[in-house]
Amino acid sequence: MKKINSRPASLKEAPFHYCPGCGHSIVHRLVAEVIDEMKLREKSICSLGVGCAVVAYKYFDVDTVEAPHGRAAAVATGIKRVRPENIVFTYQGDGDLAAIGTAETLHAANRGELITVIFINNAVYGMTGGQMAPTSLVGQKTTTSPAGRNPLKEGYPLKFSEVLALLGGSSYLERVAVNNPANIRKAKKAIAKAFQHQKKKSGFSVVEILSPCPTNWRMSSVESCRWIDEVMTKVYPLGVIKEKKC
Amino acid sequence: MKKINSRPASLKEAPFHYCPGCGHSIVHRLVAEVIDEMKLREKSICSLGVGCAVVAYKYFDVDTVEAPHGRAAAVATGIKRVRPENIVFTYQGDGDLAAIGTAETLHAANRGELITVIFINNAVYGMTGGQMAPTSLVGQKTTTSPAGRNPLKEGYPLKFSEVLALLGGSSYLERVAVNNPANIRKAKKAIAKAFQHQKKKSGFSVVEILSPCPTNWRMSSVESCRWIDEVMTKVYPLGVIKEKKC
Amino acid sequence: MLIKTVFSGFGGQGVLSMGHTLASAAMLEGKYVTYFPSYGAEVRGGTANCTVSISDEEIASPVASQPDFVVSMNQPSFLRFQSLVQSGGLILVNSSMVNITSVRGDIEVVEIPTSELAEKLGNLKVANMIILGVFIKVSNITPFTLLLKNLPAILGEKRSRLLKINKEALELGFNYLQG
Amino acid sequence: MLIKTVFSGFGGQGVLSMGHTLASAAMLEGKYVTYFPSYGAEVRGGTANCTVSISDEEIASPVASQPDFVVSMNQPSFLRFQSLVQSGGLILVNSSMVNITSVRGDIEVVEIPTSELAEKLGNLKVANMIILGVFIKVSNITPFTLLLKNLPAILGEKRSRLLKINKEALELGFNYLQG
Amino acid sequence: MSGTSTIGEAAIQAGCKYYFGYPITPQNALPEYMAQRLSEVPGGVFLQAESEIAAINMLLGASVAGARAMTSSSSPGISLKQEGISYMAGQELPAVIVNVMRGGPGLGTIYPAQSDYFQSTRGGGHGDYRTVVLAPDSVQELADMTALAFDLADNYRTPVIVLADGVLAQMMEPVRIPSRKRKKLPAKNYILTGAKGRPSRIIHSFTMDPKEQEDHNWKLVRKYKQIEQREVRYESFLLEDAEMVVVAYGTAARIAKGAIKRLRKENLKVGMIRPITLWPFPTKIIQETVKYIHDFFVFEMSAGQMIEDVRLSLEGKGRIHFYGRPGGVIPAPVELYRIISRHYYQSKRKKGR
Amino acid sequence: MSGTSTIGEAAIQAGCKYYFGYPITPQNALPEYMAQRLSEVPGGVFLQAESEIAAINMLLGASVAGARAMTSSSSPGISLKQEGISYMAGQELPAVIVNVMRGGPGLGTIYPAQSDYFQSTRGGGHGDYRTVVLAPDSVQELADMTALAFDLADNYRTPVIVLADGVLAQMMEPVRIPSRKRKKLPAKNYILTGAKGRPSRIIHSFTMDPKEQEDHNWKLVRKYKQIEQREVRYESFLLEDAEMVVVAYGTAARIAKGAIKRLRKENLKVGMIRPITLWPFPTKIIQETVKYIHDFFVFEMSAGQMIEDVRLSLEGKGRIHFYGRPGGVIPAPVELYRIISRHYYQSKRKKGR
Amino acid sequence: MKGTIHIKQELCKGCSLCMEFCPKGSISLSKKLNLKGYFLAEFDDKKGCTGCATCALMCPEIAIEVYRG
Amino acid sequence: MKGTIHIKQELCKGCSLCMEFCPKGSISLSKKLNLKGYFLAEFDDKKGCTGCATCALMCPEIAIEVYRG
Ligand SMILES: Cc1ncc(C[n+]2csc(CCOP(=O)(O)OP(=O)(O)O)c2C)c(N)n1
Ligand SMILES: Cc1ncc(C[n+]2csc(CCOP(=O)(O)OP(=O)(O)O)c2C)c(N)n1
Ligand code: SF4
Ligand code: SF4
Ligand code: SF4
Ligand code: SF4
Ligand code: SF4
Ligand code: SF4
Ligand SMILES: [Mg+2]
Ligand SMILES: [Mg+2]
Repeated sequence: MKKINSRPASLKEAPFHYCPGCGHSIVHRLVAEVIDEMKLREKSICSLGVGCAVVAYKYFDVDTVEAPHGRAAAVATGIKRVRPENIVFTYQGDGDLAAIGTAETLHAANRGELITVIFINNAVYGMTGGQMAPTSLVGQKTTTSPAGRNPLKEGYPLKFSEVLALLGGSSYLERVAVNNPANIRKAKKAIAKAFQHQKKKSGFSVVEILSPCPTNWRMSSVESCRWIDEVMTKVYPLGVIKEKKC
Repeated sequence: MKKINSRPASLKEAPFHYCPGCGHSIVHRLVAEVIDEMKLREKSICSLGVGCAVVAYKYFDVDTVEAPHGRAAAVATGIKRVRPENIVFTYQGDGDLAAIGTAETLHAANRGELITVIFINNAVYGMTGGQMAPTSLVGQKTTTSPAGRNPLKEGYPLKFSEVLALLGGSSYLERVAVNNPANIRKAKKAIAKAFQHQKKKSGFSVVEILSPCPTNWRMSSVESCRWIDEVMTKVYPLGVIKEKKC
Repeated sequence: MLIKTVFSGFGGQGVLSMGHTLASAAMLEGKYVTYFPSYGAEVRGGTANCTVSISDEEIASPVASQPDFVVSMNQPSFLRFQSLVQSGGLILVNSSMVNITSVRGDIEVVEIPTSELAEKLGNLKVANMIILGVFIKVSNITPFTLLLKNLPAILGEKRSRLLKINKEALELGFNYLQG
Repeated sequence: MLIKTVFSGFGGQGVLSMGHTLASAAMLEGKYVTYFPSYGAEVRGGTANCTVSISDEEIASPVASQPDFVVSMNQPSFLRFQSLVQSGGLILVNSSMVNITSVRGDIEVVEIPTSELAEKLGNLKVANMIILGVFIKVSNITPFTLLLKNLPAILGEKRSRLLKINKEALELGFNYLQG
Repeated sequence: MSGTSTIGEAAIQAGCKYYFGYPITPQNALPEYMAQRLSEVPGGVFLQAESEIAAINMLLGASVAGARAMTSSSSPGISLKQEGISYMAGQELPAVIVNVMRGGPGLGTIYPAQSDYFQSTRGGGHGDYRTVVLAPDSVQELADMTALAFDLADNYRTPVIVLADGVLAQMMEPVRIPSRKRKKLPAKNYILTGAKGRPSRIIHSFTMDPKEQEDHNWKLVRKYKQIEQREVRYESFLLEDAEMVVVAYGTAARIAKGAIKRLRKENLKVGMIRPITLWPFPTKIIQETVKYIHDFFVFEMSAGQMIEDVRLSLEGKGRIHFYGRPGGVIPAPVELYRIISRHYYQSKRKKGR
Repeated sequence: MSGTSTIGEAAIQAGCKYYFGYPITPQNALPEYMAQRLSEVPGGVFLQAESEIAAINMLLGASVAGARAMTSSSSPGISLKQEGISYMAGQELPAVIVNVMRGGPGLGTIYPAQSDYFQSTRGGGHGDYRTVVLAPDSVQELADMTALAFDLADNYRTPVIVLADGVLAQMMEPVRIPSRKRKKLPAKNYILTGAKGRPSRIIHSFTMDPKEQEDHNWKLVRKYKQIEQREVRYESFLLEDAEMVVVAYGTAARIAKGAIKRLRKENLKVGMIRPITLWPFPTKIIQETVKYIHDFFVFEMSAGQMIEDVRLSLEGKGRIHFYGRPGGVIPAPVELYRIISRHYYQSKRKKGR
Repeated sequence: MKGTIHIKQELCKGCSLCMEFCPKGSISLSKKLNLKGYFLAEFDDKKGCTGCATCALMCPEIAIEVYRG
Repeated sequence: MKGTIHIKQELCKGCSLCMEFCPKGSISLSKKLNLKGYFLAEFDDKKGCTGCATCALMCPEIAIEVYRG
């Protein structure tokens, strides 16, 4: 019998440190597969946000810099402006990108920086232990919203991709999820498309990925996947949010 | 004959330091008139942004604090959370609020902070001498876009009110202008409505005001008013952008 | 006398609550006590541990570079801490999950088949309390009765329905080595 | 010899370019020169001024607390600087816009009806160059020919069509007091 | 109680009803505590800000409105607050800022360190200003210093920094939370409440006239001098017969104390000065001590920052030994004991010669 | 050429093709110059960032990509850059940061001041790090120091701060822009270019293991020691026969020089030490000078910050006189002349006694 | 309706907005400079001012007092 | 189509996603712990594995090798 799958070449050998069932691990593989398939390994530069994936440089076998929390898009801007021939992407969590990094992300999008943002939306601050994120759902209990997110005090879940889609410089935005096989396949396609938009110099591209965080959701991995379907996608509908011709 | 107009009580006697034909002066008067008419002088607290109006505390006869550049919404949040019974408003330029203050403004809106933002959009950094603002128009020449704003490098004019309108916490957003008598009357009504939304605890309210900056537009006052009609409103259409029932 | 104990294992094995339970009891006794958890929240997937220091005088450092006692719930933590424990010290190991190898001659090792015992009680989650019971017995570090008395306070109202099983587990452990 | 001159007036009266024109000529002459504009860009509506220091040796401060010469294009600046100018110093005033009052006895005041002169040339904007011409004559601070020679460089290509009128203005001023 | 909960509870007991912060290890348990507890306090507000910058400015706003309020963070987050702190110092606004230091520079480690000493004591922000810096060394002192911080902040209208680290924040120790015994504090006649029955008030930061700014700065300097005269706090330990003095603060001082106890057992005469206020620094006691003790041993969990204040205090007198562990390593008392004893014997030998 | 244009042109001549900044008075003419000039340089990029934080991080990105790049700002904006600077120091990334200081704290004034000395030299950010700080005193030196800043940054892989103020930035003086005479600099074998034909590279900031972080920090310390040994720069002026030494930098030093010339005319024997590198501070020359001159007169356009480094250098020797003008006031040479001569005579009298 | 206006000279900055929008053309720019250096707006009461106050509405400086009756 | 899989024990974290989505129910959670303390996924080749690789697609840890043929 023939082995029909293998670890992507753009991933180093190190086992992931993420919790069991964590979406980061799945997304890492997808990003690496796309880089492999598009032959971008030797061209890619990753600007890494701070979050559970802060040491993703242990996994991605591409040139990588760790940006200060929230500033990955600004760092990527600096890189891309110096090296327009490279493929530059950020890898950021929802807290990183939609809270502290709001301005950097929004303005990079508005300027149409030719970078790709891999946006892990797990509705929570994973790394710091499960605090409320701007993306947390109404009623979601977190360590800093122990009674559940109250929209009147803490606001509504921020649909940041929809915000970015409004901007002139953004070219491609799609929301995907990694909670079942079909969605995982779509997620991979979306990542490929985003890189394509960058290659074609069409504008800023974002793949928002609804990603399970069983640990901080206090659910099993399987429950987490179901929660994405049943609850999260109701607030964050999957699909293409914006796509310029390119 | 009877005198039919007078200086609003909520303005101190000091003559404005603004350039001839500057929209800030007009807006100051409108805000003060609304405060007078709604009897809010003894309840209002102003959180002042940094821009040409940085010394607006010399004019407004209400309690005023000078916030760090861009952070007026965060400062206002702190005030309002401590004193929910007061009327808290910010007075900010487009650079203050839509560039350095992007995150603070957007998240205050998303949280539905019960504050009112008076947003002076003059498509330029006035105070620092006419640099490009996020709101500058395509092709607009500024001291930092000497060849005119190039959307491919510097992005498209940021329609920040439209961005804020997307957020769950914003209650009332209207774009007005102070370039002719009819528009000035509408502007005043919009300011009153915004305060009304705050009083009714309906959510975050914004009045975006297209405001002439003859100095940095390198136009006469009259030309500036015309430019707002003929060019600026084409990019920033006037009218209510969002209005929750309240 | 200053005694430092490290409780260690995987996250999820309840090592922090073992330490917390002990520390609280010792505080009741009026001792100087510090409790210091490892905090790896920014780094996923590590092993968890905590250090309880109990003394008759002020405690300098809440950290133990050379603990007197170690309670080790899994293999990696056993490997790590068996080399740190003081000469003459003691390691309590969860033999259900630890293959004891390369042990130093100058320390004592006590093996407890914690998981099996916990299964007897019908609740794998109280393995930590069982081994804590054993530890109290072996170390004689704080009065067992005090620890039991303090249990309701530790569990709080929310988890008061777990009081019985935890008590049982502690007692099972405390009496284990007698049998 | 260190000579400090302040040019002052409203923003828009061209006081900064007066100073700049003088400073550039003096640099050509090989002198130590500093030019220091007031920068009130963050504060609207003030008066503008700049200081030109010309010396045979290194210049300590580009700022003048007690200028030797003042060229004053409007009333507020006249009031401000007439009290600062050094004893024995000189003030050139734009008498079209300044009501000379409360003048000290120990300084010289020269009045130039700049606006009227500029009207003669048909361009109110060159009032500054007229008074600069007078100033060069009166102060003898730098060779007039050098200043004229340098004018094209100062104006640059963009404003080269203004060369003629500026030259005329300078000359009108330079020769004014002779008449 | 854990260090973080202790800070939180002490703040609440001191009348703090408003917390603004942004998560960062190793102090997350503090905002988490406040999220829970402030929901139980009438009128209490816990607000997770979108960033440290937003948090410090919300704090500024709350202070302007007259409230006792606090924020907390750890090193990188504190860097982001520097502009806001400079504003509050300039605007003379009281505020309490807790820094649970971790190893740096950059993202660094999450482990305890003391390398933000310069930033805290010299003003990491711009302009001529100082902040009071309190450095507790136990959970009990976390409680006491937090309470004190609010009083000092209000009394002098100035931001106060409580400087802790990952050890103090995470550890549990028995503690008694001080109940609110308000010192008589000046009335807050500057705060913004709406100009009812009085002229409108201004809390400004910009000044048009440099002379006015200068006067303001000298006024600040006079205030700082007053604080330097009145508010110095330190602990001295076994100084009487000492032949060597350890200078250390916070967690490092705890560890040093353990080392000194061991040293004493072997009759090595070592004492300690533990600055509790890092600014104002306890210069005088050091100057007095050097009159009869020659050797100073500075121990910091950094590459050496407080040592500068010790040198400034000593003015060339005495001899300084230094031991630093930067980056998050927590040395054991026994390690320090060995190092100190080595230096101790070296000094003896030198003196012997 | 104006100070700001000079910095810009010198940067471009030094091979800087990337500028990232955010407007703030009194340095706006610099970004404005770069906006124009970099559009003429092939591949040049001028980018007005949305904030100072974005700007410093774009700079970080450009540095990571191997480019010579710069940012500039003024005091409040520099405070906001502290986290980024700490990152770059930790990640050992070269960068040039220009601070045109204005009066503070807070928004303060737009007028020239020197009150960011502590922030620049002690690391306003968190963690154990230093930045090289260059303090020019003329437009010519603005050019020279800007060029030098790029070389030092690349040579030591460290952020370098050029510390100017509103006087230097706004004034015009004759200047010769140094053309690019590249010192032999180490190859940039760490930069990110895409992992083509080599293993992938990592520029990280986070370390899991405190021991690893500690090693890194000590490595930084060794680098800083090397810089301290090699890169001290200062100007000494009329020291030979002096009886009093003024210590001042930047604009303050210019003014002091004017004052000293006057004093000399009246036979008051005053000289000057002008630190050009504020960090590393020229400690040695001060230590040598105090061997034969007793009186040191420190003059700063602040309430007194560099004076600490002078005190650290003097180690209790000599006597320090201080004159400070914080908040944006530019004193005249004659004012300083009067103050210095008063102190001079007082000292003489004391010595006489 | 008949009206008149009074322009406060020390406040006027000569921006011309009042004259631009006055329906009666009652205001024009004079050649007179005020102390701040601005050419002043000048009212001509022979142009049939109605006291509509449009000028005051437009005036940034609150320099115009309108009388009606 | 017939298939089989190999689960790398040292990588598996027992998250159960493979078994949840395996159309054939070929994988289940064993009682065996690995060194990291996780219960391991266990393959049962009698359940008719088709080599569809769904399990590998889901596995976060890249712990599953799929063979087909
Ligand atoms: C300036 C700064 N503030 C705060 C932190 C602490 N911090 C680290 S990761 C993180 C948020 C992580 O959440 P997210 O971006 O959603 O990533 P996730 O862990 O959920 O994948 C925070 C607040 C930091 N490192 N730096
Ligand atoms: C942290 C900080 N960065 C920059 C500045 C300088 N600054 C003052 S006002 C301003 C922008 C003004 O533009 P805008 O907000 O549009 O107001 P306007 O003057 O146009 O009314 C800037 C950049 C500052 N004061 N603080
Ligand atoms: S905390 Fe959540 S996001 Fe972080 S590794 Fe664990 S599961 Fe993944
Ligand atoms: S610069 Fe523009 S915005 Fe500022 S006062 Fe002048 S006209 Fe108004
Ligand atoms: S009141 Fe009306 S008619 Fe009269 S001057 Fe003013 S705008 Fe003209
Ligand atoms: S609108 Fe006002 S300021 Fe403008 S010209 Fe008329 S009166 Fe003067
Ligand atoms: S390959 Fe398909 S059938 Fe086989 S075990 Fe995996 S999911 Fe099940
Ligand atoms: S999906 Fe992978 S990690 Fe999860 S149980 Fe299956 S084999 Fe193990
Ligand atoms: Mg997240
Ligand atoms: Mg603006």
